[in-house]
Amino acid sequence: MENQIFELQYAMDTFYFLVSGALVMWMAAGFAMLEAGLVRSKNTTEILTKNVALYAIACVMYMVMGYQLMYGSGGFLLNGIMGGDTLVADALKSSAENGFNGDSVYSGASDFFFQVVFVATAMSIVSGAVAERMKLWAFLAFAVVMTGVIYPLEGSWTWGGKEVFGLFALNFSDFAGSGIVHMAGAAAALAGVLLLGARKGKYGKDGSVRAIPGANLPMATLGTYILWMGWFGFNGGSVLKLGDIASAHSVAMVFLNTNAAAAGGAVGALFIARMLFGKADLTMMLNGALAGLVAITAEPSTPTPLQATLFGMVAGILVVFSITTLDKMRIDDPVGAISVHGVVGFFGLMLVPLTNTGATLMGQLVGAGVIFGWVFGASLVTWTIIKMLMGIRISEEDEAAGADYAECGMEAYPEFTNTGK
Amino acid sequence: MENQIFELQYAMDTFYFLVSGALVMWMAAGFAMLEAGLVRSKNTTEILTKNVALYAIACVMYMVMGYQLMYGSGGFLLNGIMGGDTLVADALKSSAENGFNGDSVYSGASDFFFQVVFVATAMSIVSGAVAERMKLWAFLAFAVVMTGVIYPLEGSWTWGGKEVFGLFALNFSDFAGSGIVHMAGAAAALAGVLLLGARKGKYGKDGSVRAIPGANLPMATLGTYILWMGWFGFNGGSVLKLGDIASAHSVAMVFLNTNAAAAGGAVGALFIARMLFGKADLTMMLNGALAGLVAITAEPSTPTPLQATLFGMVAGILVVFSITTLDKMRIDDPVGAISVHGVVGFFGLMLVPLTNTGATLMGQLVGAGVIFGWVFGASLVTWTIIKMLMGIRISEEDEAAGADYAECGMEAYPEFTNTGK
Amino acid sequence: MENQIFELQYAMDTFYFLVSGALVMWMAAGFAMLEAGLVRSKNTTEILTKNVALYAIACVMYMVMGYQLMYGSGGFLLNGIMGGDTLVADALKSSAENGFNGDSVYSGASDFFFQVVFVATAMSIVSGAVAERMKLWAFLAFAVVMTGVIYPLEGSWTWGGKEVFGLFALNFSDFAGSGIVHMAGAAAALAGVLLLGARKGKYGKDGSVRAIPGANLPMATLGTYILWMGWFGFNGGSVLKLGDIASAHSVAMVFLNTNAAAAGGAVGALFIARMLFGKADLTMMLNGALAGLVAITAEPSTPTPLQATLFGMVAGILVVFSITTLDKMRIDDPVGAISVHGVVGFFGLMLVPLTNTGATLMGQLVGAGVIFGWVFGASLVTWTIIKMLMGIRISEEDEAAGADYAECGMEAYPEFTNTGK
Amino acid sequence: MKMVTAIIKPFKLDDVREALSEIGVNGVTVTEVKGFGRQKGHTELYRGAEYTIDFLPKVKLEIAIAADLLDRAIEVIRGAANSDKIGDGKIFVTDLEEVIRIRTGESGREAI
Amino acid sequence: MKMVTAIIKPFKLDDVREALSEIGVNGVTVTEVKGFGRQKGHTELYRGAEYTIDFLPKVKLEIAIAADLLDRAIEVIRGAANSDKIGDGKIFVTDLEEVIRIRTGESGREAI
Amino acid sequence: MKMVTAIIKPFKLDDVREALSEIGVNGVTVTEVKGFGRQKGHTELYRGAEYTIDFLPKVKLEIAIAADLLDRAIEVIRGAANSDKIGDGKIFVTDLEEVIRIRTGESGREAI
Ligand SMILES: Nc1ncnc2c1ncn2[C@@H]1O[C@H](COP(=O)(O)OP(=O)(O)O)[C@@H](O)[C@H]1O
Ligand SMILES: Nc1ncnc2c1ncn2[C@@H]1O[C@H](COP(=O)(O)OP(=O)(O)O)[C@@H](O)[C@H]1O
Ligand SMILES: Nc1ncnc2c1ncn2[C@@H]1O[C@H](COP(=O)(O)OP(=O)(O)O)[C@@H](O)[C@H]1O
Repeated sequence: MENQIFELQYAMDTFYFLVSGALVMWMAAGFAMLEAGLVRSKNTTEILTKNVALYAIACVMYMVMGYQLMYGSGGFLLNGIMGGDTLVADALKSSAENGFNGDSVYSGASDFFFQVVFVATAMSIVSGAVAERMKLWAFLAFAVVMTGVIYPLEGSWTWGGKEVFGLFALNFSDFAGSGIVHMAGAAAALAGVLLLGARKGKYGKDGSVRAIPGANLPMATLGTYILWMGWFGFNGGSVLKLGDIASAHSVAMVFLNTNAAAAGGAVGALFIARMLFGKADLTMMLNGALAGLVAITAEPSTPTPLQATLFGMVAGILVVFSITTLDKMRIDDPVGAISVHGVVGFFGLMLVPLTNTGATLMGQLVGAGVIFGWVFGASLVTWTIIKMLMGIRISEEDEAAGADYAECGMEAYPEFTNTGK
Repeated sequence: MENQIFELQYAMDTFYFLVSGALVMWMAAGFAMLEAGLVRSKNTTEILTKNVALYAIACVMYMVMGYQLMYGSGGFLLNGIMGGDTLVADALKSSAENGFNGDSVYSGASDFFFQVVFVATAMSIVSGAVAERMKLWAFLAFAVVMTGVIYPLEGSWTWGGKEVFGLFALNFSDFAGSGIVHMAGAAAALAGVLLLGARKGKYGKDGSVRAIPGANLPMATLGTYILWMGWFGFNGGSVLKLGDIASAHSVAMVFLNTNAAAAGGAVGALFIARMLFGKADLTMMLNGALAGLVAITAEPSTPTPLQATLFGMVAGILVVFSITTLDKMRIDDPVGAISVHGVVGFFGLMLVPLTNTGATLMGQLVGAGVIFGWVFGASLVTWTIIKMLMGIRISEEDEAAGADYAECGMEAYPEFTNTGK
Repeated sequence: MENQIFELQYAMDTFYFLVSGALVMWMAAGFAMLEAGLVRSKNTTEILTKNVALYAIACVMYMVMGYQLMYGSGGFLLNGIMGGDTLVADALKSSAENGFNGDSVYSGASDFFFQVVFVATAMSIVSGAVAERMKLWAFLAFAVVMTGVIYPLEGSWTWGGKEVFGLFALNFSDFAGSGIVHMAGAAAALAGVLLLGARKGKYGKDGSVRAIPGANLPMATLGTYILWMGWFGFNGGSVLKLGDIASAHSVAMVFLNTNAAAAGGAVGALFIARMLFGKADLTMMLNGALAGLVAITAEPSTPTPLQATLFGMVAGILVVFSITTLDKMRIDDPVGAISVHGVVGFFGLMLVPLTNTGATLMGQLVGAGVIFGWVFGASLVTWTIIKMLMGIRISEEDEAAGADYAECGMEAYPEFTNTGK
Repeated sequence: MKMVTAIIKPFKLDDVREALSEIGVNGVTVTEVKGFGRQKGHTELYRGAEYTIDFLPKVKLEIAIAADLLDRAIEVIRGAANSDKIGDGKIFVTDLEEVIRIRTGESGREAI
Repeated sequence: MKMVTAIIKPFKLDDVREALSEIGVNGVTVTEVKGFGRQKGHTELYRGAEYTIDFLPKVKLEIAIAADLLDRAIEVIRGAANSDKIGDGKIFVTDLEEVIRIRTGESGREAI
Repeated sequence: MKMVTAIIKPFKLDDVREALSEIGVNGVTVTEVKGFGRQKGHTELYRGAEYTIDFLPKVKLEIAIAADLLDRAIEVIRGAANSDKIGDGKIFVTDLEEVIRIRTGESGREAI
């Protein structure tokens, strides 16, 4: 009968991972819609293509090598994930040895499924920042390296528990990846943006910053809702265990705080934008909600709901200032990805010691530094090599005509815009 | 070992709440897309802004005071929700005292998460009805009062089990909230609409009713699908327990009947609109599906699937007549929210005694009357105060130019419509 | 205590079905968005109407008779599904007799809910292939027959375990329905398309094939993401049991492989389209991802992740060739449904023996033949009768003006396209 | 015959059309245009960046008309389109040499 | 030189363009317009409320042409655009004083 | 007075408008049009099928102008719109008999 209980626990925790993973996969759709809504219509097909393709590439590369590099389990090509005939016996035996004490038990396949969607998230962050001017195939080449090597190595030093290049262990707490996933994605994006330059017409010669409005705000809003929903899987699944009272309660707190932080972020951004610009800026509020989510991700289980709301609110305010500041620095990020995931990701890491006594500010700073340094540096090298091999920026003419025409030969909205037929 | 079983049950029921809550949160996206699709393009950014903001405000206000007012647990600012060190011991102890008889056990945090998304649902109903002419900030001010006080008090008399103003107890059955959530939202909306008046151009001086077509029907359809899906969480989660055979079966019946009623509603509205207007009216069919969902919400567990389908069908027919009747009364509701949630919400309450012997028609009438009376009255007062303080209606000029321009300074589809650049 | 464990298992497996079913229901939204994005704007309202209505009709017809025909349980009008007072006792008794050996146990209502959404999937496939020219009411009449009789009978011979017309038993393995659902839907679609003919202007007199671009590619992309997500329920739920280690691991493998095949399909189609057409064809990549999903559906639990990825990749390549070949044969399928679900569905069936030793190529061929023969034949007869009774194709004038105007009297995007006001 | 081209504010379209009907002008061709003139656009903030609307939405009416109706037509257009605000628009008059009705082949005044 | 302006039904656009090509007219500028004329719009029901379509979608072709080609051009436009139904449209002819090709600066017939 | 109608490439619009401002022309009406001319469209593949773009997006500027400004206006339009590529567009000049400002009723040069 003990075995039966154990079997149920195994099933429950596996299912919990799978449901969480499906929600994180759903975030891929969120990024795609958000980005498709915030670019101009002439670059929409291309950004959609990038998003679907990067997710597919992430899944392939993480299976081929990423998971093995990061966790040292599963094997290259995932050849060790199947379990085989002795699966049940093995699981019961190791559990019996542990005295059925309720350790985390679940299918390795569900773990892979949950982890692979995180890689895709990191990569999705990049596509938004380099939108409207980066070559499609150059971007996909970068995706191969990022999801196959850069992210898995960084992940191995943190969640994978390995030493940084065999030198030192990071003493650093990042619950669901404010730094490991979000800031990492933003670091890769920043490297790309610095090499790419701004979109034509974004900055006037006189130093003015020109708006380039997104073509479809309902789409962008939908994307934000999708991300908000998917984030319950992202953070909720990161408790890594459901099947006992303490874990289940922790998962519940994570859901509650994740939602609270997003709400706080939306409110914060709405009000600060109202004060700064005199109007309710929908796109800033969307960024604010996402900022709240990113900020809480480093530690969603220990704050009180009030703290979570306030952390989110500050993040929502911070992101507005970050976006306008980056613009003043002429770092052109059409969707605000570097601010939302990078600046606020860092902020989230720094918040951890406030509610989690196991973390120190110094540990967090070192961890953040290592992640940023490695991902930014490795990405810069990778982008540079790609630039030398095939170029990373579309021609000025193609940029004027739109990446859709040049890269995909296909319009996103052929009947809604005036393009000749 | 009993403890282990109990831990699993706790985990399972908590997870069930969280998954249900995430689905209800998703309904917020459904309302946003439905409303964004049914308004004109010049009011789209504003309705999106309202939807995201009202959800965020609902989360904040319900945490600050709503949950405590409604259920008297959790405390103001949710300071009692964390559980703390003795969480596991407490849960096991109280469960042992009950003889492990399988009472509902789950994390309080998951309960809050599930409840908070209901508040947002009620408030989402309002935004659709007052669309295209209400001031953004006046609406948000109302949202604060509605989600902080009006809804929680009403909820405390019903689901919260408290007496109405300490006077009398309601003997009234509303499983998942046809009345408590949907009709309540519609009552608040109706009060607002009466004070606001109709959109300019909606009604001719000669008594004619003019159509103002929605700008994006695929978006509206998507919103309906999202609501349909989210409703499985709304009704399914309202069984409040999953972890035994009877409860699990009940949850399954609820899913089945919820789906059946929506299908019935769509079919009913499709055919009646065909008969009345000679064409297949997509927007009416969408309202019909939602009407089916609202009607079954008061009691989705006791009807047979055939009954559920028929109840839905009648609701789908009813909603078409309600929409055209309200138009004749010059009550202008751009998305049909008052009909779908108010008229059909009431209808749903009246259906309960047909299949649930525990409910009486009189009890249902009294309950419906109290809910409607309180929410409508309190809302009317609130709207009136807001009107006096800051006005609730945008200027005629802004209405002509669109709320997007006036309130948000931002177009939803800048490249698809002819607005100057 | 054994009973308590059993109750938990029952609850868990029921919940697993319900979550899976909700995800499959969500696929209905995916089909609607995919099709709405790939047709011209003047046919968008109509295709949305068809999609919502066919789902509703499928739910009604499967309740009335389909489930009983297919599985011989539940009864006509589902009158046997409620369980009643002895539900718990019965379940515990039969489980005790089985020695609590962990057989599949769950609420019959959850099974119905999971099955009914499959019928709707099969029917959704049809709507895409006949889009932009088929009469709305003729289509809905077909939906009644397809979901009430044609699909249930075919399902009864396979998943229902009955003999084909009482003649012979199929020895054939189709895990989640590459053939039983997808190829069946495509067979019905093909019969309709052959009777309907191509859209006006699709094929030049000189044999040239003309493109008719879809109006809203973000919508089509969203639809694909929704389908991808929903497919986790489609395949994952088809393990039919979660609550023990072996089953849970199997469910996890199914999630993993389903995702891997979709990723492989997207990559395969992206690259082959690049080679053939010189550009990244987004719509082909979307079809490729779906092809990967359809291909793995016949057996997602036994392949290794690498095999799943490769199967998907081949399917993604195959679907591109199939789409262009069908065009050469002047079989006009606006969304590629016949290729994605029919050709690749067949391919998926043929893959089963490669990894599942229980299946033989011959058995798969016979099964595929029976399914295709029956569904195609019965559909052809049904379409022909409908054609005689009411016609199946809209008039040439209506086709030019758009089905939206003729059938629904309502535009999908009244403000984005130039149609007079 | 004359071709009268009027650039007006979009929300005046129905009024102008009705006013023209009343004097017997029943044919109009309408185009959505963007106008640049004395009425200046405005600067908006979007994500904190400036967003200048230089061009304002206007509607262009083209009306083929018999020469003797010209003055009356100009008068009613002005009457209906005037809101006494900058940007109300212009009326341009050019000579129209010939009009042909495609369906019947009629030409000249008959065809208008 | 003459400027020929034809208002036609949208689905006739390709036919007209091809017919013009055949007589050597290779330049056309096309605008989507809304037409109001004898061909009446219709009333629809949307959610039970009335919805009047006053304006019908039309396409406007502007064709600069040498004077001697005028009659031929009018003829082929009529031939291709005629469907014998009300609303087939009109052809307007005005005098064109000058044409300049932006790229080369050529003017007059050369520039057409 | 003259009516100058220029068909140009869309991305030149801002340059042309600014150039016109510099010579004191402050009123322009702009229409999005589709052009067919020597500059040929292209054939695309969409899902393996051909997709011909016959018409290219152009922008039409209509500028009412005093006769004495005509040459100068043509010159600056050519200067700003010229990219030395086929398809740069045309300038058409027609006679403008009358201009009326709707708001004030001014007419002639005053009204431009
Ligand atoms: N010289 C011109 N040529 C062509 N169109 C003009 C000219 N001047 C003005 N317009 C058109 O008329 C509209 C109104 O002109 P504007 O100068 O803003 O105000 P007003 O009509 O009161 O003088 C402009 O938006 C433009 O479309
Ligand atoms: N007087 C007019 N001035 C400008 N355009 C006109 C005029 N009369 C008709 N049109 C245009 O021609 C189109 C067709 O005209 P209509 O009167 O409907 O039919 P018909 O061409 O058969 O006479 C109208 O939709 C409108 O665009
Ligand atoms: N005869 C014409 N009548 C009207 N518009 C014309 C004519 N010829 C050309 N156009 C317009 O001018 C644009 C440019 O002409 P095109 O022949 O392509 O190149 P170019 O201006 O270099 O001669 C065309 O797209 C069309 O809009």
